[in-house]
Amino acid sequence: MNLLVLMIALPLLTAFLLSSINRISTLAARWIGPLVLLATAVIGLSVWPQLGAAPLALQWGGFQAPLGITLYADQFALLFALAMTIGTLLLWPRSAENQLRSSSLALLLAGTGSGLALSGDLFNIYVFYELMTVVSYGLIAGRGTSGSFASTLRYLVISGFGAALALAGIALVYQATGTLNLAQLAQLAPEKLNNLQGFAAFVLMLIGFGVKAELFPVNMWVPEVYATASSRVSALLAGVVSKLALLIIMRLLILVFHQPEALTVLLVLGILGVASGELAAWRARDLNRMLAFSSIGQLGVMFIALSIPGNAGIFAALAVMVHHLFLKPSMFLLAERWGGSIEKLAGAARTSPIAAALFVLLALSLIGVPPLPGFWAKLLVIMPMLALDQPLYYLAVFVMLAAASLEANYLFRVVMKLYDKQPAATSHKVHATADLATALFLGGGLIAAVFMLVPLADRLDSIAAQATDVSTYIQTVAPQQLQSGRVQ
Amino acid sequence: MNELDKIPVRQEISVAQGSVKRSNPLANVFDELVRFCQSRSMFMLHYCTGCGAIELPPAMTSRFDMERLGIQPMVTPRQADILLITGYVSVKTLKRIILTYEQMPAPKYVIGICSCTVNGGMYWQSYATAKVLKEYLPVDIYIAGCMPRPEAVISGLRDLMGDIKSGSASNWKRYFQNYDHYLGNQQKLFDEDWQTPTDIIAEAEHYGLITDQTLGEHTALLQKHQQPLEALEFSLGEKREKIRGENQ
Amino acid sequence: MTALDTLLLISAITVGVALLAGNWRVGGWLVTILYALQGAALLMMSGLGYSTLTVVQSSFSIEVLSEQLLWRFDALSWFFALITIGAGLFSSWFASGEWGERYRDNGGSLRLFHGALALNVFTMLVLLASGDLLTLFIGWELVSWASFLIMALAGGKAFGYAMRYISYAFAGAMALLGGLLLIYAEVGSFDFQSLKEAAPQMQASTLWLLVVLLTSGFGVKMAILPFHLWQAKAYAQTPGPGAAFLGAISSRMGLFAFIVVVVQLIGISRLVEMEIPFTFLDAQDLLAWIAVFTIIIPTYIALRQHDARRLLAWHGVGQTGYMLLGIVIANDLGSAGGLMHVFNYASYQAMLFMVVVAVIHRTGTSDLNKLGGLFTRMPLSYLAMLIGIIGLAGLPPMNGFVSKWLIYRSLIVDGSPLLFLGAVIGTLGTILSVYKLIHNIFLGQLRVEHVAVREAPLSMVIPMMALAVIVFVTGYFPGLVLDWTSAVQASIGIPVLAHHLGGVSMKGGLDMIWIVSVLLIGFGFGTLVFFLGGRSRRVHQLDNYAGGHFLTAETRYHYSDNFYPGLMHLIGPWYRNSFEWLERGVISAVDTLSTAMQGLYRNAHPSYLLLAAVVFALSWVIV
Amino acid sequence: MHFLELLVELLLMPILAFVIGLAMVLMMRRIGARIQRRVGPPVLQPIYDIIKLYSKDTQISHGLMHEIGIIMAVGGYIAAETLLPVPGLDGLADKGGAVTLAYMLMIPALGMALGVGQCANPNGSIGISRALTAMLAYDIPFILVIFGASYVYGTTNLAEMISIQQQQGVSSWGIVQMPLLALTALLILPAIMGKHPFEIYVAPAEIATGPMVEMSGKFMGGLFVMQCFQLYTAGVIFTTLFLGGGVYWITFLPKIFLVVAIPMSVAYLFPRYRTEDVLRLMWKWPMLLGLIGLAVVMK
Repeated sequence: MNLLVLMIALPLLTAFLLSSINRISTLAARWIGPLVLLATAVIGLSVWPQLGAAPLALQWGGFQAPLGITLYADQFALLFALAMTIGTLLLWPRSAENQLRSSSLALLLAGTGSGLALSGDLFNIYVFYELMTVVSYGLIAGRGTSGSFASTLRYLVISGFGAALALAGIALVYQATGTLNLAQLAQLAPEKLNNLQGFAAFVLMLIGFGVKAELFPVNMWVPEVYATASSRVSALLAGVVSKLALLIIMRLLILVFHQPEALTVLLVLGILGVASGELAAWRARDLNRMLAFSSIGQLGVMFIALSIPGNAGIFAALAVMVHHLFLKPSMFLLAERWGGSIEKLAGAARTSPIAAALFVLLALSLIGVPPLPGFWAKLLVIMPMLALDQPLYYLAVFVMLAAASLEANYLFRVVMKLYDKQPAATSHKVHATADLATALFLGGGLIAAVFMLVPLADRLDSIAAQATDVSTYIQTVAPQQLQSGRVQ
Repeated sequence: MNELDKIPVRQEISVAQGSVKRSNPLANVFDELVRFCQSRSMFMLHYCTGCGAIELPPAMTSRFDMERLGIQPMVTPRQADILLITGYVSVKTLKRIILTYEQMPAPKYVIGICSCTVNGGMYWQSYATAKVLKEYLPVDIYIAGCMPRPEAVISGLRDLMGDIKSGSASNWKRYFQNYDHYLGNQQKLFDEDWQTPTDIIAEAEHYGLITDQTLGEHTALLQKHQQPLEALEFSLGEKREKIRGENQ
Repeated sequence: MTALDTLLLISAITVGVALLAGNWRVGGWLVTILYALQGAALLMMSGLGYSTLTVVQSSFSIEVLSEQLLWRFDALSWFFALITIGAGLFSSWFASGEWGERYRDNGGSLRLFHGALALNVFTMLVLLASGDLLTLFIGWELVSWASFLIMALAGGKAFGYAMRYISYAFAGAMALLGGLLLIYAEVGSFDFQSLKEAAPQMQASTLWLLVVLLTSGFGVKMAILPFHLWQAKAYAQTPGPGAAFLGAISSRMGLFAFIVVVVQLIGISRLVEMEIPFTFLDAQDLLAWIAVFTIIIPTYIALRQHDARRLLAWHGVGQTGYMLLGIVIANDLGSAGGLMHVFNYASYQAMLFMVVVAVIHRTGTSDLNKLGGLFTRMPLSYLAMLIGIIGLAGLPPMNGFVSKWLIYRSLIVDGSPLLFLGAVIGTLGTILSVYKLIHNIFLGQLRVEHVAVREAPLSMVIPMMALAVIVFVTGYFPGLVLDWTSAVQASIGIPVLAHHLGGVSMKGGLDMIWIVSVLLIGFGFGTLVFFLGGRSRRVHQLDNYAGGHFLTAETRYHYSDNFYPGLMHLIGPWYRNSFEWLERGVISAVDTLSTAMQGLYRNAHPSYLLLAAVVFALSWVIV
Repeated sequence: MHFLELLVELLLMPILAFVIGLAMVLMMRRIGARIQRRVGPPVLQPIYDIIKLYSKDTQISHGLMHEIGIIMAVGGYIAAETLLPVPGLDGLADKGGAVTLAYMLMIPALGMALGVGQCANPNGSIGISRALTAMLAYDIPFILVIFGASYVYGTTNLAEMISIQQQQGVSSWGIVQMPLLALTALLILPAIMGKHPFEIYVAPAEIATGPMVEMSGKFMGGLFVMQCFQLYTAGVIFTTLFLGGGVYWITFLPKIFLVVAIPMSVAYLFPRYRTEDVLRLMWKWPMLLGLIGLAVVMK
């Protein structure tokens, strides 16, 4: 049980010790990071089955909730903690000169990410979030090119603003309720936060945490960062870290903020995200930027999914998130050697047929061609929206479908280039085996999902059900508070 | 200039062929009918080479109305029975006239109108004019005059009509039978590689009109220069060697 | 294991074999035999085509999202599957011999070609077998991408056209998805039956939205106006027999789905109730008019083409209009005509494409201005093309006449003179255009460079001839096909056409056995009259009247370019490429928006936006 | 049953058509001659011409399709005549109807077009191009007429149309019921027959009689025979649709001759129209009349 703490602590600890270890043995320093992550993943997986029955809460630091540091682990949280760990493992940054620095940064990222996923109160969430942001600055700038520095700066500015806003939001919440423990907030929210102040807090936090989740107005950093950072880092940020930010927003939505306006804001921003992202991607002239814009669009879809009230929305968002979790890193890995102008990709399929075929598969899944998982995820989003029978949701469906058409267009423009019979003048780089293998592994996951569609859907449904179960949350974290809450 | 009687025409053959009687009386009646119809339905190609052409419109229109005799103008040699040559024939024009004549389906008749076709007329000294049409084509009727009036034209046509009806208008056969002679004259005028895209010898064979005068030194010369002119045969398989030569 | 399982299994095996053995010398034949086996499996279900069986289930089904996905065949599926497998069989046969060897020698992957073809057949069968709206969509997408694959095989220019296709097709698919999910939202199920029951109660506004979405979705595949631009070029660039296959059946899938969803489930009677405000028209009229313009405009675009494949492909677009028109009219005559036209059109369009491909195989070009006089060189191909164009133009005695007659007759019965007029204008344009096609390729002067051309190899001629026989026999005995269309009519709930072997039994009906017999006897008498005259003498093509000019082999004496100058003088200015213009407009609108969005992300200072968000949020709090 | 009777009918109908057609050709040529103040050809001139053409010694053929084309042209008309009911002879009128007939009549045209194409003469091809364009011009109003008549009589069966008109007297004749459509048909009749002023496709002086440029002997003869059928068919269709058809030849013949005579008499007064002018003319006035006529008929 306490093992879960290790998921956060082990990587963090290793990260800080890494430089010391390096003094002793460079070989150990090189291998200890992945090994620790592997160990953490094993820990996470070993805990996984027992969370199916009931979620776990963990009070840390010697105080009971609401004062102590609360960790809350249900399958939903663990899923993303695991995704963070395994994702970092798979996308382990490899750079010749700064291996040590990037290794420790990656470990930090994994640790903070897990912490973020498992945190049970707003303050910890904010702390982990900030930590993660700082770590990502380091990772992005790690390439050391002028472009990466410039984009890091841009990212920094926006993140700074975002953090300030989130903090303001948290302050508003605290002012209204006097607590930051999520379980307690969940109890108090219906009476204390179901007002304009609560809504303002939500919007502030949404925009604040939305920076990482590539939410529409605060995602201006995305294209530049993904285009200049190394592909592994982009894959990590777009594929995994963005989902963690989304996870916080989901938690807030489920537990604290029940205003219908909140959903509307999410919906509108989601629609704008989809439209702006996909439209911008349409004209992108290099693969990394295209994928960056496309990921803005995809995250927009997730926001739209989140805006669907009830369990169906969470389920749909979860499906889209998991799909994207597999797909985007894989695509970024392929883009590693295919950067630069798309025109130069002409005929690349001849030199790297497997990568090209994989790209086709990923593109097909991304635009949602049945029977690939992307289609079912999209179906899960659209179906409940139409059932709502509201104009804004109809608009969202329209935008999503139109965006899919655009997406098909620009992705297959790339595919056409790859399979062009007249190869480009410059020779094409072949993918590194590790990159390709990871991408294939993730792509293979997508194909496997096709055959396990039904059990997978059931599993996601149960995770979503568990995640949306507010009373279990409250009861698991602080049973006595529940009663006292009632007394109050 | 050749003398008329120097032309080696074997009149008796054509006359004998023209008035051949078949033993079956019904067939005779049939032949009579056909010849009658041929005489009453004459489509003419007026090759308006010279000033004589101006006399044809009056002959066709309301004043004289050729149509009441069954004579109609036609514009392509394929449909025509009569080739009207209405005036002087320059060397260049003659080539076209010969081609046109050769493209007409038999039985076909040539009528030379105006003096120019008889002996060159007022162009008798011209270096560029073929003076005597008869040397190059078998002329059936000459209608002399400069120019002959429509009445004369119609009268000439009626004479031809009579000849057709009686079966004696068979000069067209002479062209096949004496092709070597006509070709010789044509080659003399044009050049030794003179040829038309029509295959007269094959046509003569087709109608059984080959005589010992058909082929000779001039046709030998022709065959030396001539492009092959077999009709395009169907081909399903490989046997293409024969026709391939056509390209060269 | 039901007959449908067998069919789908063999079809899947065909794909595998094609991908595995496509490059072998016998690979093509192997695949062809497998198509024949598919045909045999289909014949095991022939009860569907004669109304003795109503439905054949597949034992395979899965449950997704608490929806039971079903696959099954009914009379409609069977009818379309018959055409699909036939087209696959003949195309593959055509590709198996010399054509395939040449294709491989020129660097094409025969394995990929056969694989793509087999995949097309397989996905189409899956689509045809769909038993609910979700499987319909899955099949739909599979078919779209399979066609995309075969279109893109040629590379180069074909990529661009295939890209255009997939952009249209995917947008269409998204419209379709929207429509289907809207149905789900309204009905609560993807089941056919529940839609059929719910359709009469639906609100007119919902129904309008549905009809627009579905028709655009299906219409993109059918290439009806205004979604017709992609088809001709994409099909024309598809490698040889692939074009024959696609031309014959591929875009019919749109019609199939249209019949299933709009005609069978929503019902034409429901469309009639949907009136367009401020006009005399209702939704049915609207569809009929779209069909008519789909007949006219592409046909007259075809008239201007000078590439044989494009010309045929544009006619393919035009002919779709007839099918849609017949089906939308939806009386017994019209729907029988529309359905029969699917069969007829497939038979002669495949054949015509094959002839053109054979000509390309032998001469290396399909440019109508660079051919001519091939009649003596490729007489069997000529015969096939002659039969094909008579069919395409819809003249007796070929099968195309019967289906068009049914459609005309239905319009007369329906009392729609302007639709009728439109249909006839299309037919007349077709006659003009197909004459140009056959004239410029086979008639006229044989060019010097084509003197040594030979008839196409047997592997190409036999499929053509087999199709020619089908075209003629089903024209002579249209009852053969009308049996199937009647079964389809019965199964989709349209009045069944009373017919017999020779045609339609009604007042003012049609009896093709008499008509064709009398035509053939007439030709016999014509021959007698002809031989009354003397023996004819064949002459060389240069022995030709040219106003006294001397023709030589180097003289181009063939009238081909701008074949209808008089007509074009008048209607030429009417070609304004409005739809191309529209398409470019849409593209540049997207382009502009896209540029704006890029500007947003790239240039606009992010902090301003952030500031705006803050101000917005704070003002909300304060106010 | 009456199979033998039907067989005799089927044989008789084309023969009658040919004979009457010959007379019509003569009439046409005579009318032309009279208008031009000429005497005109003798009575048997059409027969002379045909016999002469068939008896030509040289029959120049450009290949098999050239021959088949002529066979199709003549044979197609022979077959089409059996669909055209005349007094006492219904033939196959109940097997096809007006639409079938309209399309059957395209078979001879197609045959001729193919035959001409095989000749490899551009003049012929130009002629065909113009003829097909002209067909496009006149068929559009023609189809309006067919539709109107089918609508008014409630059937496409020509024999039924005749019996309806015969039973209900002159007031039920097409020309009374739908005068505008009748006028339309009359306007396009010369174009259907390919006569003045719509014979740009033959244009003798310009493209050497167009389609006929390479036709000699029996090929030309076949076209002459076809012309007889053509005139006859046009006359009979108009009479059937608008003038009550006929029960007796004695009333029927004057009608069909009159029908052919009217456009012939007018036609020679006009100069030839160019192709695009034919289109423009046909798509303007007859079309307009036809549409108005249809609107009137259908209310």
